[in-house]
Amino acid sequence: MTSSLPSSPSSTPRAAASTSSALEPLLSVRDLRVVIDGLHILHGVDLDVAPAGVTALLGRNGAGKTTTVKAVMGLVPRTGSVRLAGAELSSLPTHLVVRHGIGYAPEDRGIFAGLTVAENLRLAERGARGGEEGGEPDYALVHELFPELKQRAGQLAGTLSGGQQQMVAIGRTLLNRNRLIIADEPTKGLAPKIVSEVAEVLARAAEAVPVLLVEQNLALVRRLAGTCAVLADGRTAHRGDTAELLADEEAARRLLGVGSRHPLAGGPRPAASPATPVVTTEVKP
Amino acid sequence: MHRALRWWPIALLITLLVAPYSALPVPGLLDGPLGSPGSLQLLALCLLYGALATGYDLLLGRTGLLSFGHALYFATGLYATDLGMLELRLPFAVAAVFGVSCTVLLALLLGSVSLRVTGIGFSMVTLAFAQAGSILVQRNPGGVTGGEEGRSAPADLLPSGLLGIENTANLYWIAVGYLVLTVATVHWAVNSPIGRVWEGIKENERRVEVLGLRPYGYKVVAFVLSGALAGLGGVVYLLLTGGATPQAATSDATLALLVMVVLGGSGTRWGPLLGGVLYTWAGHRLGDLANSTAVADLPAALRVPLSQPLFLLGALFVAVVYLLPGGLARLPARVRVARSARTVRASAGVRTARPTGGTPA
Amino acid sequence: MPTARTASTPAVSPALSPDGSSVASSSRSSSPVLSLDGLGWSVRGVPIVEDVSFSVGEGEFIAFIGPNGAGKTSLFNLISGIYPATRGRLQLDGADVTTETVHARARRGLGRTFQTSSLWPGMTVADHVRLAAQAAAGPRASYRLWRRADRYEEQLADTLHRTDLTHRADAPAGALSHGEKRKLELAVLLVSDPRLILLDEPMAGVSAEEVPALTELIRSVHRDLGRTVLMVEHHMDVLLGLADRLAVMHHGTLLALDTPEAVMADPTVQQAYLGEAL
Amino acid sequence: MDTVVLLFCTGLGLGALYFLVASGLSLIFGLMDVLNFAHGALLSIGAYATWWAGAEAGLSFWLAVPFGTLVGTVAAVLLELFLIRPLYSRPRDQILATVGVGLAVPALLMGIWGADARPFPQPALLSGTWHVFGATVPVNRFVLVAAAVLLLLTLRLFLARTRYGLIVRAGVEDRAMVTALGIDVRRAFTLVFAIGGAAAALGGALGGLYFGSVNPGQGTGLLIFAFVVVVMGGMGSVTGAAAASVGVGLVQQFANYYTGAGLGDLSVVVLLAVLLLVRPRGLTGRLA
Repeated sequence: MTSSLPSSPSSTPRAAASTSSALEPLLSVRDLRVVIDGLHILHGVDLDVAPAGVTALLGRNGAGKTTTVKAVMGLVPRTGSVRLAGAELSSLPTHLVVRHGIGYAPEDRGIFAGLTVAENLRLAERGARGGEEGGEPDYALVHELFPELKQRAGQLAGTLSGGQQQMVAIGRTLLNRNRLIIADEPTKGLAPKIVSEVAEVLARAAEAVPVLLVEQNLALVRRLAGTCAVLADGRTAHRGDTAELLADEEAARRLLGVGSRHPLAGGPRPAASPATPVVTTEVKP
Repeated sequence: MHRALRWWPIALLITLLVAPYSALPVPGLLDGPLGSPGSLQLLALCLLYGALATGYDLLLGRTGLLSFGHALYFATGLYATDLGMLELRLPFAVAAVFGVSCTVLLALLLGSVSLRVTGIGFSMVTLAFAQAGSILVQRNPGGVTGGEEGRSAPADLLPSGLLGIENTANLYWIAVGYLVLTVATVHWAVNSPIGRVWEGIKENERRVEVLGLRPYGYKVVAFVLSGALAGLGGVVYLLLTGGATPQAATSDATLALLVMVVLGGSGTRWGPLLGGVLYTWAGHRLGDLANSTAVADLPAALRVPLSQPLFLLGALFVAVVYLLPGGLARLPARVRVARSARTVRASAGVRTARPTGGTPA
Repeated sequence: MPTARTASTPAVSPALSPDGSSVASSSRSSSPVLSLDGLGWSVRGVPIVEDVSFSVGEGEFIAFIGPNGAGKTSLFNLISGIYPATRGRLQLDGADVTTETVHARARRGLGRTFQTSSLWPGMTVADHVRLAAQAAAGPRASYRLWRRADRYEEQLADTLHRTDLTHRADAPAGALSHGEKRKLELAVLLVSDPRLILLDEPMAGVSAEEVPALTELIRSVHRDLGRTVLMVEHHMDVLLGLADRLAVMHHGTLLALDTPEAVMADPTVQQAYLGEAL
Repeated sequence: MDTVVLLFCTGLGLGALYFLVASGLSLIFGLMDVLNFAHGALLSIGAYATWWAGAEAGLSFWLAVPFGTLVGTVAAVLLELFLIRPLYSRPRDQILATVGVGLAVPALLMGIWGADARPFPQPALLSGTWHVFGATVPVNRFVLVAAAVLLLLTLRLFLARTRYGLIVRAGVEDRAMVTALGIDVRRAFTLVFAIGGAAAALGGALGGLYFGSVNPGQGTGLLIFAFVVVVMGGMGSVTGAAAASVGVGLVQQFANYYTGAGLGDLSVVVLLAVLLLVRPRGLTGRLA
């Protein structure tokens, strides 16, 4: 690795997360609620993002993962508390939330199709004037991780492949000196080979900047994420260590809707439980 | 109490019908007593515009179609009836049928064309068609429309019972009749099977298609029905004002209808009627105010805006858009929601203070 | 769901062999209800769905799985006509419908639900069912201006009962919970009574305790009414009790289409679906 | 031949006027989804401010035009800040509010200066005619065309080369994502309103030259053709609006001359209807 990222004291992101979990969480979300057009989407989400490594946000389709991330960003009206390193963000408009140091790669990648790759990146530059909040744009890092973006600088982003567009989306979050990167299903719709490339980049990014990762690909989650939170019906249904959760076949099936080991394997039906017990196992060393 | 409330439309209708027999003075609201010709004329215009707004809302509030060209169909009914009498020497009743038929045909033709595009494109095409109609009327082709002057209705072809100041009550009753017809038609239509399809189209057009219904045809029916009601309104307007003027065809006339509907509450049963009546009444009373000596003596900074009814109405409209989203008709519901929200918040303070595992919704 | 119709079906048993139902359906199938021949859809030259071909027999139940973004919903949109196919052909009951509109295909008996939809958010649950019943009675039944629209009351009561929505009949759809919305989608579908049904993630957002009842409802539509069903679902337990065949979508292509056992044994599927290429 | 040249130049002048109004409308719609019914009012404000400065306050024409443009720009900024911005979460009400302003402003102008048309000051330099291919063409046609070409070039440079131009182009595609990159997109809204207001007010000032007079209804009358131009050009596309402006202006002039008064306006409407039926998304395929 010849990265310009500062090397992390621990060898893997997971280890980083577990050693640092004693520290204050970087992002702390409490009782986050979202009502859109009178419809309650989130009923109270609690979420902590570890100050290092990857924290995963899991849950079935429709559980409210993307809405949670959008609520943190201020892209949907929300109530509750969102604190980033002590600063309360829940009443701020989106652009000020971002200027607190959050890089956001949305679910549909949020690429401007009619702009070139270079313009897409240039748009993400922050603090170019004062130089304070986002620092100098780190094109060296982005181009090192994604050499293709340099070659295709003049190409319209709409003509890129899905994987290349995802590179632009992640590249934008790495351009500024962010405190946190939020990636919403970065592997959605990508070919397996590209998925592993994206995973590699996320792992490297997480060495420098903590990452909140929304993901359906459990293999990816297992590999990257130290801690996780699971949403169900717009609430936090579980918080804890990722490896522990995925090792527990029954819990994974109940919370995520698929067997964690073999998504395709049927296995026995879960006993019809009248109500899903809400598990909140805080990981405390 | 509730039972009594359900009968208020009937009570209102009876009040409206007997109004000409009343000499009740309504100071501030009307100049003369209720039954005087001047008051009846203004009331009739108010009811006419209330009905027109109700018919327009069939498109806007019931089918979700924002047409900027509704005045065209009003003007077609107005001019075609007038010209039917003037140029073709048709008796009034026949001319009225001719006028409404022309409106229906035009609405059918232009509706089928403009409904080929959706969204803002539809609004623009209707606006363009109406503008073409407006220009046509003003350019006075062959001296038929009378250009800026318009054409007066021929007195010799109108029934004698509708002529002269002493017969204002008859005109007023015609306006009441037109209002009842419009409200009843719209009410029946929106509660009929096709009304349900319209509501579906308004809420989610694609989902209607997935059921196997082609939205286009249902929208054309709404467009033509709404246009026909406007054309009939044009006939009533011709009787009330005794002539056709090009102002009826301008885009401002459509925008006025839009303002009325939004003012009262789009998509509600009584909102557009309320908005139409209020707008028309306010327009006339503000006009009177503008010409009054009280205003003429004011300093220019106050006199100039007060002398322009349209300025005041525009400003009022902006205020309503700001402060009363949903219009006047939704005001009681908003008050109710605000009041219950306050009580809920008071009791919910206990609930939210105690974090529970929560029950799934 | 304690309704007359579902009560008559055999109790759900995890032991129910998917293989058995597969045999049952293949004996039923004669001419294909739906057949795709090289169907594809590209946006600005970027292929979203590529070269998908398969046929569905009468009364068959095919479940579609695959990672998010694999093109499952896009394929359903192509079949129902919401997206125009940019290549290939599509047949319903032997008739070429590749260029037909959404409503024309629906009139041929194709019905579907949507993954995220509140149908007509301002309309009540009861009016949803009435509108669907009206549409099912043909376009003419809807071109009526003067008749009162409160018909179809028997159908309404029955459908609401079957979908367990009776107590929500007067609620606007926008105020329903996720699970109730899914049930309402199914209610609208039941009333339309299509021959071919596309279900797009009917269990998404449904709470765990509601899943068995919804599964049972879908099963009764398929079994008792003999409807042909295509379903996208991530919920493996649901699929394996219902599906005759599993279709695996990946990267816009149809990776495999076979009995659940065969599909699960397929190494390419394993690799693609599990993302084990990491 | 000389008639054709005259009609061509006059049509271009009219098209230029349409473009001055439509460019702002198109940008505002593209970025903010606001169909600005008050845009005609901005034109009228510009026209009256120019007329007032020239005829009443005694400024020279060359100072009156910048003054009128400035007043229109300020009006547009105030409109955005105090009417549009508070209704940010209610897009339909934004349009309705502009309808209200579009009704109120001409009425106010009428209240202050009367309903009759006021003769517009014509500087000697621009009141003459030029001879082009044997035709005698009023100079103001060329002034309008020059202003429109200048505006088009400026807008294209602004959109292509500046950071705010980049933000506007990105915002037309996806506003929410622009804010998610840490950019206060509302500043771009105000800027676009200012640009649109300036262009419309300049159109009002130069329109006074073209028509020779100002009246309170002028803006609203032009607005409808500007709408037609915006829809034809594909909503949100400045270049599309330019092409459509030229087309509409020329068709109108030629049809008016050769087929009788009034038919030019009708032919524009028919042109729009046909175009939308053949290509429901406008010339550049960008109907929201």
